[in-house]
Amino acid sequence: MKKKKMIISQETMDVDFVRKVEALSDTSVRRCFQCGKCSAGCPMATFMEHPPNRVVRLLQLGQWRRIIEGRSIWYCASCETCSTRCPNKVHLASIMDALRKLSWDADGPSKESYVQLANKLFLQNIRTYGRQYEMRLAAVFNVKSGQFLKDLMLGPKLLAKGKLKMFHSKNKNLSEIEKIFSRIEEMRKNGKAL
Amino acid sequence: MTNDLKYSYYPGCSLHASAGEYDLSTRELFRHLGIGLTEIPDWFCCGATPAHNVDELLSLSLCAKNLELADSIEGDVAVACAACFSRLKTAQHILGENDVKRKQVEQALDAPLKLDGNVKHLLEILAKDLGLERLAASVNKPLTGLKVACYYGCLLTRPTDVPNLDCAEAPTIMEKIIEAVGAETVAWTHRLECCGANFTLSRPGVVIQLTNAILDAAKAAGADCIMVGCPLCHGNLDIRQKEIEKVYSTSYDLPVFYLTQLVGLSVGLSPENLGLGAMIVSPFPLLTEKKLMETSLLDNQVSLPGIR
Amino acid sequence: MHPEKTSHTFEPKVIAFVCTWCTYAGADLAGTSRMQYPSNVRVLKFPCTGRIDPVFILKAFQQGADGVLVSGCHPGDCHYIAGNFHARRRFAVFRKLLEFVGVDLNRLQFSWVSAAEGGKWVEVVTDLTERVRAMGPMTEFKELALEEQWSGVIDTPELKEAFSQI
Amino acid sequence: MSRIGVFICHCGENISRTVDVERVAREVGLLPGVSFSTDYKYMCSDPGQNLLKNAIQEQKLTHIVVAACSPRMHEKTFRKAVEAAGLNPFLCEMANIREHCSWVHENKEEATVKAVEIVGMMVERIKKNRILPGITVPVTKRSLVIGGGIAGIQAALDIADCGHEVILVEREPSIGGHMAQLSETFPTLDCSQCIMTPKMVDVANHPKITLHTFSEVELVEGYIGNFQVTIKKKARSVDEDKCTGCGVCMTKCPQKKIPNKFDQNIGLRTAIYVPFPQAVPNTPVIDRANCTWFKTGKCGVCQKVCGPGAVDFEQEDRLIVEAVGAIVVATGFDLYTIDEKPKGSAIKGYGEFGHGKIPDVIDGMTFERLASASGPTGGKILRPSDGKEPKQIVFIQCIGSRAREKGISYCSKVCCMYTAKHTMLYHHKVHDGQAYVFFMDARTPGKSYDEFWRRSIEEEEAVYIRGMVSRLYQKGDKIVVMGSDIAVGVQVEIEADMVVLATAIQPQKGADTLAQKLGISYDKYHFYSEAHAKLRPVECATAGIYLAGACQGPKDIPETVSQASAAAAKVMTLFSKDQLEREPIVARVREAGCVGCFACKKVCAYGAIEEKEIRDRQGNLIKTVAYVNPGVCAGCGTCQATCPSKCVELDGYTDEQIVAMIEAL
Repeated sequence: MKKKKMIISQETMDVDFVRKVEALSDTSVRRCFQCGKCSAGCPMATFMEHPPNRVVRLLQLGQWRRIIEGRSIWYCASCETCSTRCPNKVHLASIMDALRKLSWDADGPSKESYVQLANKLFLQNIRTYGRQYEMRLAAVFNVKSGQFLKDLMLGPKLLAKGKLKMFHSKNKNLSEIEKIFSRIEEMRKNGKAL
Repeated sequence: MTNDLKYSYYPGCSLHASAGEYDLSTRELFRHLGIGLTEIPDWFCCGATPAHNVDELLSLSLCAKNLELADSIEGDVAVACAACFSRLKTAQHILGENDVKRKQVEQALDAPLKLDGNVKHLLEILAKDLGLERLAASVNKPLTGLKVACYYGCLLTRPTDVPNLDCAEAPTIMEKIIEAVGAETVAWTHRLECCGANFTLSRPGVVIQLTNAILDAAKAAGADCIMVGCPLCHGNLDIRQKEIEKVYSTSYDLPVFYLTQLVGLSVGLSPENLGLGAMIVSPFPLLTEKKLMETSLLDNQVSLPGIR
Repeated sequence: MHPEKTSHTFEPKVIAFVCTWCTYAGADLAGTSRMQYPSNVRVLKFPCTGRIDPVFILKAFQQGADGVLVSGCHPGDCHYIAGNFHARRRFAVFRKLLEFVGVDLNRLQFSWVSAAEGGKWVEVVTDLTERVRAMGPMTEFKELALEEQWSGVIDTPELKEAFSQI
Repeated sequence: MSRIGVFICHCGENISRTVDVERVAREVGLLPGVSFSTDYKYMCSDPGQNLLKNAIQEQKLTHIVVAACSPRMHEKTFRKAVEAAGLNPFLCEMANIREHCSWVHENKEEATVKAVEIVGMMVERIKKNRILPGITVPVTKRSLVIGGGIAGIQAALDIADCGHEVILVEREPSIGGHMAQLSETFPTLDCSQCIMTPKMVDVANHPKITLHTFSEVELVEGYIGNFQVTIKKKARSVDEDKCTGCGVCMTKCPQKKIPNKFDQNIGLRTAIYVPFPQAVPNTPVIDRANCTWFKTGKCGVCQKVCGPGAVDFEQEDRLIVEAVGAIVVATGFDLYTIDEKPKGSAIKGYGEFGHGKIPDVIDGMTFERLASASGPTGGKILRPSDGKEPKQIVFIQCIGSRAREKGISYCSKVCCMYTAKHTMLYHHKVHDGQAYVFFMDARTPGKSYDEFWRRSIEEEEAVYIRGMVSRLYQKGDKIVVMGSDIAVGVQVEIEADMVVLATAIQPQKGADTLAQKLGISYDKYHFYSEAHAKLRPVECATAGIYLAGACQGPKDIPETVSQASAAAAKVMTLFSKDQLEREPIVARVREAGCVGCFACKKVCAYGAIEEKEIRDRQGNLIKTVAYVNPGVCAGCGTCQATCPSKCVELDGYTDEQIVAMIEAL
């Protein structure tokens, strides 16, 4: 793969974006001194094209496009190993959250549409049912991602063990959840929320 | 047995579906130990990893809403699922420290926040509130000879200062509990590694790879079974175990118990009441071999009773 | 540096309280470098900003100063280890008090000027002088000075009433 | 009535070009109290000074104001001249009309008016000036050195070689400190013991040095030139005067399996022991916690075999008091450990590395003992767990250092270099082995240091991996190292036989307690604070106390030795005079008004303020007031501005003087 040269100038270093990430994650990006401990312990590093330390490095240089064009942030498992072991108290897991949110908002050109799709469905389910509805989540995911046969062998076994519910336990307070969702949407529209 | 412990109970979505046996065994065990447990009425999903992954405000708001609902019930909040536990604790931590986020969540809920509730994982309740001594005293069928690999996963203890359950890197709370009820523990390497639960839907290939490493390490350490405190870990270790064995052409045959199931067995609860029949990797051959269950039960297909 | 010569109708009095190790030396450097600044400032030398009692600032205003500058070593550079930190804390509180009694805080400037910062000294002094010049004379405290010189005779109705109430 | 003389200097043309000096002299001469005023071309020249002296005599002047350059330039000159003419030097002040007036203004009218005002202010000020007698403090020309490592040894030898008595106090049974533990030293790889032990012997044999080992400083009283120090000599159970150091007691002692702290607990010793063969003094000590006699009352073998009868089970701790004039603090460092720390500690351990419970994960100092020819393995690199030679060895740098999360954010400075040295020592001793180093930055400033580091890579074939290690775990008899190489951007896994951690340098345990006894300040890590980071790096803010070595911050050996010699030079400067003279700009307390709130004591950075009891004739306590020790006060005046009852006054900068200047406006 050919790698683009990085042209660095005050214009190409998007400091505003970095500040947004810092505000969302409540942690300092500049503080990282690139020791690589996060990458050493990350269970998902082998799946990422930019290991965690490099994600922070690119962020320090304001090159966020390179990050969200890749799949690294969508392969983070949120296990918080990096944040726990970071010698410098950089909360990398929160930085990953912030990057995903900003990329999600921008409907960015991510290569990892499956993870995004799963997340989207998950949140939709909460909005509709108040709780998670595993069976529906899995079924809709398979349909939408076009993998009709994925995990098909697990289904009957789980049904037999009573682990998949055909019907969901109802939450009587659904209007409340809808209000929370719509208030947040409203706040975003007015620019009053991160 | 009587004691004055009382909790509000936040089961979380999984316990009402794929982890029904965790819910069942928790209720049964707590009833047996005389610990009060009142389910929070109309609780919502905490948002789990997907919510905080892409929309922190939503994640915080959902957790704050649940804490508000829990506030109406006497006692601390008992949480069974490690992911819910982590989310609720993190929300409390963030909202306590960051005024900007706190104000936004207040706006989203349109109500002042009630965050004072003490959120506790079942492990904490058994090991600290009830206490290991009282727990040991209630054992009547010690799990002698059972070698248990305690699996913490990632979310129970991390990051160090937030869940405040135990040391994030060298926790001992699970081992202490399971040793108190008579079982042996094995020292093994992967008790804190992530199983990749976040990707169980979207990237099962990743999950299989990570989970295989965990099962492999437990087997290598000579464990008979694995104990977990999280329905998501359980989902991967138990439900996907056969699939993993096929992919890697190996055989593990490691039953994966919830902590409440093993502790329940030791205090004399019946396999039916602990939902042992719902486990994909059957525990009955192991339990019979270790003389922890009568042979006659082996043929009897114990099925999981419905959720009440 | 040759600022344009303009004649002003109002020449403010500015008093600078400075520490001897940093700002006084910085002002000396401005001199040896032949930098130019308004002649309105009068410098009072102290061993350390820690020695500067807020009362001196009040006294200066009372005596007709229109602006007061307090300047010392940069935080962490104090010749006396921590004198400037004590000063900083003291003045943080004192500013509130001044504001409360109605002094426009624009008349009072705190700054850190090191022995190497002749240019900064010029800048700070020029800025303060011009700012105070624009604000006009400070009158509020001059009356206080008169009160302080009160003869002790109870000669106004207010005083009489106050006295009878004691 | 004061008779003030004012002298206006032209400074060639430097002042007179923009200031009408004659007009200034004329106008100032009209001020009340001024009885003489004149101007002169060069006041600082000899004729100028003579003009001043003669005017004092002829005009009977009592106070002098010289309006010239900055007092930072010539205040001393004119005060000397005034003193020569028989006046107290503090009755002379300078008005700065050059740097603060003639040089910074161009308009002659404005500059002249300003000059008149500046001189006027000084005239009002000097009316309030008081005679300040010089302060002299007697100096006891003996010094105390606390700590017998290389820093303390060097300082003690330097001071003693100048002919002054030195009392050297060491907490451990032998002097030598950490340097005696090292195998070889960077960047020359010479053997540490070979260069260290001769110095230790020099200390023991020096007629001017009194050595107190196994002793601790209990109490420090007094001030610069006049300290009284109480030293506790812990019971050694062996009479130092009788013992010949034959060592028979140690060979006969039945308790032979006690971990030796000097060997990082991997070597063993007896209950009666010297920590290492070249110990100074070579007098054993009985470790009472492990001695059979002290535990059970039976045994006493050492006493029976001791020819000179030196073993004394009855010995007790003794207190001795010494009078000294200066103190050198050289307490050195301690190494960070990765163990779990007690709850509430600001420093954390490394759970991800097993909290120190994996036996073949050792620290750098343990590696030194393994590599040392006089160490427990005789210089062979062997694993503590099974005694096998490790073929794959991993070094990890920055353990504890630069780790904000663990509570230490500083760089320990020596680890990069000693790790490079370790890879070389390993390569020399295990030819078929491979060393790997995980590091984030290599910090090798210093003469021949970077070349040394490069040699470890280029010639001694150490593999350096830029990246850190996330976790260590035992797998069989191997240690799995989960690291990363950030240059390549991949995870790295190494199955190592042994892992060596370059752990951080921390101050000695109890450094804070000692600092409180001495009245010196320390930072949040408990490293001692120097008086000025750049210009007074070996002096404490507390006068008469000096710092040497790693107690002030992480240091390598050459730096430590330089600082120790510098501290010794400072002590010798102090001892060069019988009396310590100092500028009398010090604070004084007006005891009548002092309410004893001690706000001044809290803000004093020098510990100059003491509590003084005032009693009536019957000895009843009337009140406790503040007292400023003039020997210690540095004259910053922070106490005065802090005093709520305005009862502290800084001589030379009294409220009266300042207010007089403000009122002159």
